[in-house]
Amino acid sequence: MAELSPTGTIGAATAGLATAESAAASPGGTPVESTELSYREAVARGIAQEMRRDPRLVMLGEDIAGAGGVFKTTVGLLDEFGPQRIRDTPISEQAILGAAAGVAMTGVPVIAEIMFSDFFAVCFDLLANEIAKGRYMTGGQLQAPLVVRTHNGAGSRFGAQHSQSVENWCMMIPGLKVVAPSTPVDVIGLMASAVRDPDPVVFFEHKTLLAKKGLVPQGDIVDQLGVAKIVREGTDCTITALALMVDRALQAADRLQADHGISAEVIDLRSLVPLDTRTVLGSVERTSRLFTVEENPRLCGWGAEMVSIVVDEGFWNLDGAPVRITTPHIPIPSAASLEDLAVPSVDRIVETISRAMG
Amino acid sequence: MAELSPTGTIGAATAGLATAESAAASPGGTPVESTELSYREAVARGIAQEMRRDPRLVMLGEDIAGAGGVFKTTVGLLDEFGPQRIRDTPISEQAILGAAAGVAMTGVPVIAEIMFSDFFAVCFDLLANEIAKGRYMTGGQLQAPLVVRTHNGAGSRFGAQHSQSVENWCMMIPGLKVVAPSTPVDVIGLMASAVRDPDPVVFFEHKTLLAKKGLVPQGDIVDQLGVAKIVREGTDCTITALALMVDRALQAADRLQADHGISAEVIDLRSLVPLDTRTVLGSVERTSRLFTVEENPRLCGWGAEMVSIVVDEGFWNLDGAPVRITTPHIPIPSAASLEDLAVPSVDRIVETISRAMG
Amino acid sequence: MSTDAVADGHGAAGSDTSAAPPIAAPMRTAMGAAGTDPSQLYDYGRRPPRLPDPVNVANDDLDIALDDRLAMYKMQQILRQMERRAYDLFLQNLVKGTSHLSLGMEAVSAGVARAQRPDDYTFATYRGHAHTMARGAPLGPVLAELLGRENGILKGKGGSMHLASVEHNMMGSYAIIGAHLCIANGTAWSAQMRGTDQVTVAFFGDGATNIGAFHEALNMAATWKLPTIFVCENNLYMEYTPIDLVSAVPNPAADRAGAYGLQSIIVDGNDADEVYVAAAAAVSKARAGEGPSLIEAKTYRHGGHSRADPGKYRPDEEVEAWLQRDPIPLYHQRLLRLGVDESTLLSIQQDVAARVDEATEFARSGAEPGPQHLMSDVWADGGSAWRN
Amino acid sequence: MSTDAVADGHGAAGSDTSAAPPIAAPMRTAMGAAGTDPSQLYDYGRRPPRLPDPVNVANDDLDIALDDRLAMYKMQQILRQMERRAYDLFLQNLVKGTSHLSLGMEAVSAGVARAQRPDDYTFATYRGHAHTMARGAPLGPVLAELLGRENGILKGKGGSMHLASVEHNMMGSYAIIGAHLCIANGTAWSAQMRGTDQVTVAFFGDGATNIGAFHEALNMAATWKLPTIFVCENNLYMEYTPIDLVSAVPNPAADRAGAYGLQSIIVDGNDADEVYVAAAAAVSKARAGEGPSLIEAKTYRHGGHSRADPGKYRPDEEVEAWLQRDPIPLYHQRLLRLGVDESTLLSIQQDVAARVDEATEFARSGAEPGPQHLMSDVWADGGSAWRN
Ligand SMILES: Cc1ncc(C[n+]2csc(CCOP(=O)(O)OP(=O)(O)O)c2C)c(N)n1
Ligand SMILES: Cc1ncc(C[n+]2csc(CCOP(=O)(O)OP(=O)(O)O)c2C)c(N)n1
Ligand SMILES: [Mg+2]
Ligand SMILES: [Mg+2]
Repeated sequence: MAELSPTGTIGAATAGLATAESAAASPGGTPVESTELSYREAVARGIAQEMRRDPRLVMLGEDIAGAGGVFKTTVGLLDEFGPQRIRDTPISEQAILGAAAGVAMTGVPVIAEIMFSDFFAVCFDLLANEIAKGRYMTGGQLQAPLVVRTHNGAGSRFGAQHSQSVENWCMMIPGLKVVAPSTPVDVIGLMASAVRDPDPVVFFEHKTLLAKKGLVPQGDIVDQLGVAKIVREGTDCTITALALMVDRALQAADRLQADHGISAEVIDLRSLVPLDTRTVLGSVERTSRLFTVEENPRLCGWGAEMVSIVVDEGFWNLDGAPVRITTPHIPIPSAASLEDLAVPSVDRIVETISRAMG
Repeated sequence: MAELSPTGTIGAATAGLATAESAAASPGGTPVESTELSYREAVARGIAQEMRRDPRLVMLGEDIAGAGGVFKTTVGLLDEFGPQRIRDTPISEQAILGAAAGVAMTGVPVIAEIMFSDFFAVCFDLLANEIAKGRYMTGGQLQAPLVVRTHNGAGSRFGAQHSQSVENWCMMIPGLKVVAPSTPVDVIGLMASAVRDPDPVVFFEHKTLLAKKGLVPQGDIVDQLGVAKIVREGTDCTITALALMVDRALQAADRLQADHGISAEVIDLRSLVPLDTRTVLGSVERTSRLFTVEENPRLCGWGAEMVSIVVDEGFWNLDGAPVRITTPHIPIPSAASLEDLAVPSVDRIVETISRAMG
Repeated sequence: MSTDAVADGHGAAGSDTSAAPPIAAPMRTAMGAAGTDPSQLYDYGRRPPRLPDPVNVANDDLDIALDDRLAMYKMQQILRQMERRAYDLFLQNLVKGTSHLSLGMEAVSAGVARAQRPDDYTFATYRGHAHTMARGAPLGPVLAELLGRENGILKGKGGSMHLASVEHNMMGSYAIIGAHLCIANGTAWSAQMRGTDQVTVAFFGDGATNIGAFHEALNMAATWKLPTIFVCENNLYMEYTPIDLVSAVPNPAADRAGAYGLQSIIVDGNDADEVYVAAAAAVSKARAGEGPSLIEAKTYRHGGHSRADPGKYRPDEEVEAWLQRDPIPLYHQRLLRLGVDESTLLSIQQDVAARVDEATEFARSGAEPGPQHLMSDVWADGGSAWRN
Repeated sequence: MSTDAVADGHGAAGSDTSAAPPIAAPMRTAMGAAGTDPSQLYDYGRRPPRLPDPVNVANDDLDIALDDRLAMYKMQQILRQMERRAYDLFLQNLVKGTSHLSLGMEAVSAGVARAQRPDDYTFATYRGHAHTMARGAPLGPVLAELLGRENGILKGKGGSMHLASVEHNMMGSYAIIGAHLCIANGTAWSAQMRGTDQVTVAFFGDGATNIGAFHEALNMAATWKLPTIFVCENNLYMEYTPIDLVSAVPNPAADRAGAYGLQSIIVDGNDADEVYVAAAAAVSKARAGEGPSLIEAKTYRHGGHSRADPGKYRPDEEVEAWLQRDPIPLYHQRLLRLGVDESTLLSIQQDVAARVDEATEFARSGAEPGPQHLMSDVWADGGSAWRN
């Protein structure tokens, strides 16, 4: 059971300093056999890996068992782990998160699925006021080893109530960890670290990434929360991105290089809490410019937090104003033409950065 | 019926450019008689003023009628307006906001009270997904002339579930306006503008300000959303603050002047959406330094948004990094000694700013 | 749902509106309640099919004017043909987002809408095409909305799940379960305050009965005696999960009525007449200031939950039995039994077909919404500015 | 609540545990349901007092061991004396935050706790002092927590509204209404999965029955047959509003039991014995894997809702009548009738008084928590770092 992680160890979440390193290499350097997997399949594989490892781990959610999930992210789990460990629930998000919280209080690890991240709003008290605060309020007595998985983000033409990116709803709540992988291998490795983490972790799976494929090494994969990855090196500016925005940032970086001669470094943040500020600050120290690409609507998005940190601690390294590229501060429209305009596109990233750097 | 506003007119919410001007002077300059009123009394007076003006206006919430509100912010309203217009509700926050949303859809203006802002979490779907998005989702068909009042903030030693500052929970949702007055006169004037606004406004009354007194002119008072007030002029740095933090910023400014020779300009933002960025940018253009004092926990607070705007648009005006003074990213502790440490204090503001400017 | 459970309650409310509908005792039958033995929780695939009741021919005798019946026939034709068209357009890859059809469930919307006055309010879920059209929303703009076009009823900004036509007092379709039940109380309260005797109807699914907002909405409506009529379309399934696996009572809406001091009303949702009579009774009650009603209509969707879902989690035998109970051919037969000419019905069908073609034409001709629509309609002033 | 409504159901569950408690028909009495005439909505101040039932002396004969009764007597003394002390300390301005006392309601916590095993779980609301102490939490640290001291049971970080003692399986007090009912299902589910036959008890108020989470929790518990026991302490008021003004049914918990396939159980919450017997029956049922119970205990708080609230919204006659029904003197009299010496009871009282003084000493001697506690305990590693 080869446990891989970008740093080769599973350290304290906030200890991570490592930058990108392929998870497809074993600690010893010998190549591990890989298979191609979709992001969607990676979700089920990540969960299965952890359920095999820890026989106590259970999961609950709507249509996750018999139907394998409405996004087919939990296919096969009922068959392997049975109806006691993979539970279909009523449409009762508060009851779902409540049950998860209670199970976790007894030390039993648990994964709850909230079908769409927009639905966090119907169970936000559980998430923001109960799960997040329990340990602190009780002076350390209560524990909460739970993962809340959800499907996040735009691109499906579902309209304003099924397309939101709500990572910032969680990032702003003290007591929640927030993870949002952008590749199949990260899905598995970060799922493992989220499940093993003794604190509540909100795990965002991006709907528009579900069909994305990637090479995934065989064997168990364990990653580390709080470690960003430099997914493209560059010298002129730093672009931080998350989830679906990572690929767009990478494509934009290629075009910036080709069309504008701008060498952009792209950082996949991977988790917002813990936040790997060192990797970002280190990069900005080299590049002197920061751009954030976020799918959140404008106000109080994670990009704002990122900018405030970088200007606070890296102000004199900056050669120009950090610029945020975001969804405007509007609900997400459903028509394809409008939704595509709303969410940051490769074009918009290229244009914004080239103009700002020009 | 003298309608006063800082600009003397009731313009489009986002049109406001005016800076501070006392509401206690009539447009013609003749002094208006004033009485001393507490912030708490101002809430009831503001609501009463609007209920007298518009006989359709109704209000609902828990314990607001017979008991005059658990914070006594609605005392006297049942007597004057009767049980059909001032309604006690079950403990059903979703039903409360839902009823308010539905009433507003028919064009009838309505005020809903959610007793503590922490309880937004039990009705967040109504607030964030329904009320905020209805008009956009229906291509402009649905209207929502409603105000959601709530009691916000720390200082009462109530612990983590009754002490939060959640303005950023609302600011981050496209489709909500967000108001948080710091003085009795602003309570009345902004309540009036919130009620008259055709869009959903979340109105934050700070628990620790309820006993604060202030002079309030007689007659009707109408203010304007989206207009910040420069409550203290200064030349060396700009401090933006909201609600309870305004008084602390003012006190800190006095001490900065006296002890450190730093002349701080203090801006009471008053509303976060619409946000009076011109007043802030104009001030920073003069002072070259920005500090934000916010009661939100650190991550994704409104101060981050403010910083991101100011660096984006005023970068070359800045003589140093904008610095945020916030509650740390923790739940609010209940013990007096800890709660006082958590929320930004005058000491901490002075210390942070003097160090940064030193 | 056992056939017993259905037989218990349904039909009676429809057959005699003057008599109070029966109060179904809240009880757990061996089959209706999940979890009677935790080890048998979710006995996937081995559960018997959930079969419909036999057709209630006695409903032929309900005292309903022929005009009303012909109108309900026509409306069911509109809904059926429009939904089929929507499905065709989806297969042609013209419906970009999701869509939730009411094929097989048309009798509910048609029956309830016929009992409403034009100034009454309606709220629906994401499965709201039928309910929107039944209130008179224009077909072309509805279809155009599904196609994400600028001439859509929401300018293409809401899509299939958010249809609304405020002009017709159709106050929206809501895609997050539960909330709209609470909002419906608001329009009802407004009518009560304004003394207009308008009623509000809120449709929802069986699955929605287990969410908290359902409870809050019902309690407030009952406490305030609001003119809200809650209509549960129990099509036996949530998305893919049978409702009886996750509900404590066999009739997820009707068995909860008592918790709000309301009568338990179950109707055959595949019989527009029975739906109409129950809805009319509820509407009269609400107009008279006697408060809300909760109606559970048993029905079935012919297709999957949404879009291309083939609905394979349902036993063939069950689907087959319910297809036999298709409300539209059954209603067609009733009208023939009542002496209506086949040719009259055929000409209605053809009229509708022409309107659906026209609507399709209209929808397909619409442009994709341009950038000028992106930042509009957040605020009442038409814009979306959050700063100066 | 009318005296009728109380008379309807209560007592029976306690007097014979083998017989099924009566299922109260969900109905609206003229007085129990608000809003029967919208024009009379909230007829403030003109409502008759809500009077208690007469004492049920027959409960003397319940089959309860004297040891258990003495233990419940002692526990009620502890709760009463501790709460009085908390109030005194509040008057001395030593309790800084809010506090919600259970004075007058002690029989519920004492009776239920006696039916629990030490490894059973308990959840309470912000009004959770009694429930926490009844599970055995140490008195000094509880009192110290109210005073916001470092030696408080939560290190001063949670305060009165969040008492917990995980060591005693008292899993916390929750200040936002509803959530903990859902969380309680989680510890119950965990026990079910682990096969430990531990049960979970969740206390809540009458007002909590109208929030959505109540509905979700009850349905899930029933569907999954969880060993969760939901105990509603119906003290007739929310904060200041009488519960019957805002509820659709007169017994806000019991009348909803049927909605979850559960029996309607109402007990005299001012009689520890009656509470104990009903709780013991529910505990046995849950341990046997037969699922949840919902118990409504009618009771009354002697003081206001919280802190200095004088509770003036309650008619004097009503308060007076309920003070006559104070559970502790009544229980004292029962024990005398059952042959216990006055001196035995007095010595229990005195023992308790000494412990309460000791606890007070402990609490007052605690330091205010220092800055080292501010940033600790957010994460399992003890800290609160969100970045590197
Ligand atoms: C709060 C919430 N939870 C989950 C969903 C996802 N969801 C959409 S439809 C559906 C099934 C609803 O079933 P039912 O209420 O029976 O209505 P039907 O689709 O059968 O008409 C679910 C779970 C949602 N939209 N909102
Ligand atoms: C969701 C929510 N809404 C409102 C409140 C404010 N509140 C605290 S206690 C209370 C009254 C609760 O009444 P009840 O459930 O009868 O319990 P009791 O206080 O009588 O024990 C209210 C409304 C809250 N804490 N949480
Ligand atoms: Mg359904
Ligand atoms: Mg109460």
